[in-house]
Amino acid sequence: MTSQPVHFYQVGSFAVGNRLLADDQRTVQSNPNRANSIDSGHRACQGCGEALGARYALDAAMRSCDGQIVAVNATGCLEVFSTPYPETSWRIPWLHSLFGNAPAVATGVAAALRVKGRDDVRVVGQAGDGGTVDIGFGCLSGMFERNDDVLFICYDNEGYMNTGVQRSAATPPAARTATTDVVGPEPGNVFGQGKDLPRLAMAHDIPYVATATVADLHDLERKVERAMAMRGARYLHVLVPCPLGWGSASNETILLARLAQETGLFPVFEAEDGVVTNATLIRRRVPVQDYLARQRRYAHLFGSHPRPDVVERIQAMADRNIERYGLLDASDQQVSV
Amino acid sequence: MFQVRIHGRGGQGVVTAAELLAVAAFAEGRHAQAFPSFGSERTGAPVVSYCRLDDAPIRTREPVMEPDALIVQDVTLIHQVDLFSGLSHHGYVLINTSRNFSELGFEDHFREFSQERLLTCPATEIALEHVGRPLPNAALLGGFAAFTGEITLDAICQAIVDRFKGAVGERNAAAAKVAFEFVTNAKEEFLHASTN
Amino acid sequence: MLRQIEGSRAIAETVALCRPEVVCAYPISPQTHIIEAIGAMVKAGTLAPCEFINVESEFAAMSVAIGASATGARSYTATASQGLLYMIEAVYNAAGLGLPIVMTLANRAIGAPINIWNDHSDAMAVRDAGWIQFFAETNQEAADLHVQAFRLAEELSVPVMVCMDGFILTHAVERVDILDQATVDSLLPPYEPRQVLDPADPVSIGAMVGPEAFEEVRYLAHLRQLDALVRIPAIAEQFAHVTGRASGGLVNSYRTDDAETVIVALGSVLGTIKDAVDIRRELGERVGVVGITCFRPFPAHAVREALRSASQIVVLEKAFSVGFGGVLSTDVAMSMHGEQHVLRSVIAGLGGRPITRRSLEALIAEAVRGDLPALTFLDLDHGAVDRERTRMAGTRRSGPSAENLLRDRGPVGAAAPRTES
Amino acid sequence: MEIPFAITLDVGTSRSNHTGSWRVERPVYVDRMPPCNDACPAGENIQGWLYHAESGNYRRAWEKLVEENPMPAIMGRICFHPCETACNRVQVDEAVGINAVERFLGDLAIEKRWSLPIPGSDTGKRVLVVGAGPAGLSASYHLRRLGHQVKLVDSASQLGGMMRYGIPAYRLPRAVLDAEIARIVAQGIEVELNHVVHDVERERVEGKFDAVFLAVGAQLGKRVNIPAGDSSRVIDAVTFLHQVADDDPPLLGRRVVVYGGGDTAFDAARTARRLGATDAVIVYRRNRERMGASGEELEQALGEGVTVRWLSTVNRFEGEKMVLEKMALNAEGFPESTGEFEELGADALVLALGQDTDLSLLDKAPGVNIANGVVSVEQSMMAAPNGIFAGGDAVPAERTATVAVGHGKRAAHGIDDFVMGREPGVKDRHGLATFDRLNTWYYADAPRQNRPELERIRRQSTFDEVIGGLDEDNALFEARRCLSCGNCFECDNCFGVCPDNAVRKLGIGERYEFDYDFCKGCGICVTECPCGAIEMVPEKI
Repeated sequence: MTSQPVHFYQVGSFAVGNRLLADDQRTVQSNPNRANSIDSGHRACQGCGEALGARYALDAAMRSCDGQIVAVNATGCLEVFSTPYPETSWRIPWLHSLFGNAPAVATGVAAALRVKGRDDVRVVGQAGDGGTVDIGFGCLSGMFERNDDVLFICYDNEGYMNTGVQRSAATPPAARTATTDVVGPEPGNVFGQGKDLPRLAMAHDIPYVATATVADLHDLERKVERAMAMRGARYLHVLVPCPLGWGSASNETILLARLAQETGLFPVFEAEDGVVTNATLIRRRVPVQDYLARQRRYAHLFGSHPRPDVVERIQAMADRNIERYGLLDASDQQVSV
Repeated sequence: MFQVRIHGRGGQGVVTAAELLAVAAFAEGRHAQAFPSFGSERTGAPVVSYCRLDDAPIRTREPVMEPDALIVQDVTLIHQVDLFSGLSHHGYVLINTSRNFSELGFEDHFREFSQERLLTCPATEIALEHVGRPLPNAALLGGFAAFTGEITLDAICQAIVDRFKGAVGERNAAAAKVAFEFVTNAKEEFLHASTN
Repeated sequence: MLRQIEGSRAIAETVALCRPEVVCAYPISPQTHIIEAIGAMVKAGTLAPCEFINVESEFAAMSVAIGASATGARSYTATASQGLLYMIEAVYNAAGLGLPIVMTLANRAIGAPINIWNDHSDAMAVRDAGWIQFFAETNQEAADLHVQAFRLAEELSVPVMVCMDGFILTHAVERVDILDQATVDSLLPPYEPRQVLDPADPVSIGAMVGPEAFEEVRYLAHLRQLDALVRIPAIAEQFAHVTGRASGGLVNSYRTDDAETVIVALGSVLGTIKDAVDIRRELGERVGVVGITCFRPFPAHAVREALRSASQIVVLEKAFSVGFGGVLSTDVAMSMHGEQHVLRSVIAGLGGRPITRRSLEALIAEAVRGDLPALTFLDLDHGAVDRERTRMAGTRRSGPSAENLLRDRGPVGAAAPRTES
Repeated sequence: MEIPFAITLDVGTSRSNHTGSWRVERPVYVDRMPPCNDACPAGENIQGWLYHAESGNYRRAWEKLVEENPMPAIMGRICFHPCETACNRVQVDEAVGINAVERFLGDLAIEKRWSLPIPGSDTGKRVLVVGAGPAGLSASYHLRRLGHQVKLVDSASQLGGMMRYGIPAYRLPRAVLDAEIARIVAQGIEVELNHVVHDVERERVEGKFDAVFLAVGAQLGKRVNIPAGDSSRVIDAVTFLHQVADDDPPLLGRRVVVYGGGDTAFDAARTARRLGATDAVIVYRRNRERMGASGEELEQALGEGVTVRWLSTVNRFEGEKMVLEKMALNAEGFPESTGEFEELGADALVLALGQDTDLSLLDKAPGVNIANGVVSVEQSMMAAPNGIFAGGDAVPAERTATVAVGHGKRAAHGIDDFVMGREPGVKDRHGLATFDRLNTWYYADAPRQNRPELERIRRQSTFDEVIGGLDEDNALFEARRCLSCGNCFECDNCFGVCPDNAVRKLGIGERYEFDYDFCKGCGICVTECPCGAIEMVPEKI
């Protein structure tokens, strides 16, 4: 083994911080003076992936534009748990209008800033998967199509968690929700439906589309930074596990996000001008059942009446993603660090 | 108040005709009100427009129910639309056609009407010759000026050239003038014939 | 400058004089000419700085306006009918957030059956949304109201809707005096927002407010609307002072001084009613007209004062609450509570049905005779209705009523209006 | 700005909502015993010194290292590194090369002439250390650090004990040995060589020592009764290696048989090769799996041309003929005779069958308990209540230099307590940082950097050092492979992954603290802590 250049430190590139890195190479989250765009005291559930994802993304955005940010928020968990009168958790200018219109409101904010010559102030729109792939999709597509100068972030927890865990177009097959009960020959959500929003976003040929998870902060922050370095419509789709809706342990939020990626079920990639430019390789591939079995929403696939056939279909989805995005490095299983 | 109703089809400039007439009247210091009654906004669909001319402010917003003058840009509408509804026996009727009333088979219907207020004018032919397109509205306005005396040819022509810049305006104004001459001649012929 | 101009064009030019910074547009008849004209001005650079945004729906249009307004930009949009309903969630939201957006509503019926022509169903559908709603009688007034609307909206942080009858006004070419820039500037100072999204002074706008404060929030909105009842006449007065022209205000009375029967209405139909009233006056009937310019907030006091001397009030409206009757009538009745009046509702002009002077004359005559029932539908074709009801009683699968009625009637188009016999 | 009532809110006001009340469990930071430290016989804080080496602060790393063990350059060569066997990283890829980094630091210290810490202020207490091997040197060093006066005596002519007389120079170059010993002696130790202690009690009393540490080692090679002809050359390995170390190697001939299976047997065989033996054959009665020496040593020996006869015993040695008996392992794994014999040509037989300790110097010492040829000691290494302590090969334990170093340290502290009249302190030992507590996802993939080996040809004829050192890049890389099992190394994960911002970062070296006003007790920080330094404990409700 020839010696390789030393550019990893103790825990390599994956932990939040690294005492051995120069300040400007550290994550935003490792900085004690980070913006904490969403502050303590919010009413998110224990182990909320969305609260975490929002802080990750917004703090990174804040750093990349020197704190000159306005955020627009769709209705949903994030909105409800962050701003119940008389308290708000936001430390940034923040506007909530409706469930389905956040992309358009963000367009309006961007237009107002442009007309006032405030090019230094950047606009971030954010919504859950319901507000993005379902009710907000019309406005989002319009915003994309006009290439408005908005970074739109979807915090995808794969369902309508705010209203009590109902199915959205981002709910994966076989998952139990309050509206996809575990009855009938195809228990849980059905196969073959739903929307792959990152690909729909790419179809608009917008400058930047990326996916990320709360399990890989470095990747997420890098993507936010990349997006913030561009103008026009940009889309970031962040997987944020929901302990409530997924029936998972509150401490496993990040673990599940990681497994979603490492199984291939949630491909992590980025695309510019409609073309995939980079996919994050799977480091330690795991079979989907390792991911599924940790979540009560899939409990019906295991237990006393196991459904290996369904697990196999889900595995096939993961395999398809792996093939589509080239998530395994064939020549070298090692990931560059 | 002098009320005009213009019938035609989408694409024939029916609405524009009413507007031009209103603008021309405004230029002459009169009050005017032009407005359309649309069907679906498609080429070929029947369209009606209205124009009221008055020396006092116009308050009413009802459609022109009892026109003092009727301009028919497309006589084939007779099969679809009650073209002559509300028209008094003293009303003006100006029809865009190269035929006359009897050739159109309208003689019986207008037997009780003031015959000197019934005229046809080959506006489409004039338009084709002077504008190059089958848009009869400008020519008919020229004819209307000569026919009713409610507006001057100059005002019509000015409204046309203001609305349509350059050669298009000039050509339409020319068509209006030709139609004005045509109608003036037709009126004289009628007078000549009736005095004989 | 006095011009013979299409109503939509007059609105577009007046709005441009108000220096809007963000204009969002989604086309719907009969609003299109307004936004087309503004779009052309922005593109040509004659209206600048201004962002003109072609959105993908009315919902987005109002949403863009919300975002822009919350960021401190003077924001404008226009819509009609289905478009207003499609954006209704955002319409409520704009008012709830206290954003001074100005919107032109080119009044149009609401389907089904789909109908592009004028009535007031759209405006009535959002009367409780928290917007100030003006109704213009003429294009002159419509244009003037837009200047006053921006002024009022920004003073009070309340959105304002200027309603003008679709086609009847928007597409009518008539005499309008378009103000000059200096005059508009003197009436409309730059927008100073009450709240704004600013990284230098961050706030969270749009909090979730529970039972502990929601009623207070709503009540405060109500108080702002009551403030508007004071500010609207004041602004109209200032407007008159600067321009020499009376426009806007709360209500307008016509020949009501000795009137026993007073007709109350909104919008452009007031002109036709006035013509009819003049004719009936010549026949010795003591009739008058009260036009309501400001429908929301409802100027109950002004209405009461205007109608005090009348013994019979006939509310003629282009909308109605199916299953009950007049919408405006209800408000007028509330305003007249405790007074001894005969109140009659007349529903007219739905879906663009022409309201003719002749029909109005007949209506007045009937009212003066005391023969008018509590609720009347002007020029309703009872025969057609009866035939359809017979059909429905006769066969279960009678088909769609609208199409049945059309078939009964034979071919129609934008033909000559029928003269009612 | 004057914001509208209720709908618009001032930023950050949610901090008045103390969500900590939701919690049923609370995270707490813990320190746990890393397996390397746990396994180190010398009690080194391996993780502690690796921590400094990771940032390239080798001086600080070395200083941290020599707090426990003053001979890193030596240990970095001869230690059989149980730390690496215990290392959790084995379960990720390969163990961290602790031994190699230790050597790198030790060599660097010699090169840079770094000094050991200044001895403690004088307590006026005197301690006699008998035996200058790893245990005696270690004890002397620690006693000096504790401020005691030390007299170190040894029967040999040079310091080092078995490190000098038992371990061949190709494994431990003498320059390295001398340098590290000299550095210890320079701490102010009175040395007396060629001094044989016959009666320790007498020397203690006469020398007015407050305590004595016996570290006499196991210098006597064990002998077994093998029929041998008069002309047959038979020598025990201890003597053989000692003579080689004294530069006076015995003549063994071309064909040397070494009997035994421990490290010493291999040392002897490999030494014989270097002295010119063409055949160096190890005869061992068990098989490879049951061999005492390390696999590493076997591989190196085989690489140098040493051969091994497994499952064989020396039956007799007559002239140039050696008769071996084949053995078989029984069900319990013990070798049993098979009655099958074979012959082997041999010029000499070296016996490497273990060593005994000469404890005659304790004959007159009161209160000392000797069993099975070694001195019984307490936890503090005390052998007798009058202040006699013992350690190294002379007490019951594994006989390695590293163990001896550990004994020396422990005895020094025991002696310190004794001479200062303190009750021996009881040290709390943290729970072990086991692999299952780690979240290894956060550690970058990083293959182990191995040390270079000397070319084979030079290994067969010279006593040049076989195993080279790591260069700085590799040593740094290797240090950074440490997972810091069980102890916070300030990776900021807890600070970053908390959805409630309920972790406060206290600054470099100060670690973190939980803000229990807001911590909802989700436990993500515990799951995502790479090194397992947080755990959840139930709230008292």
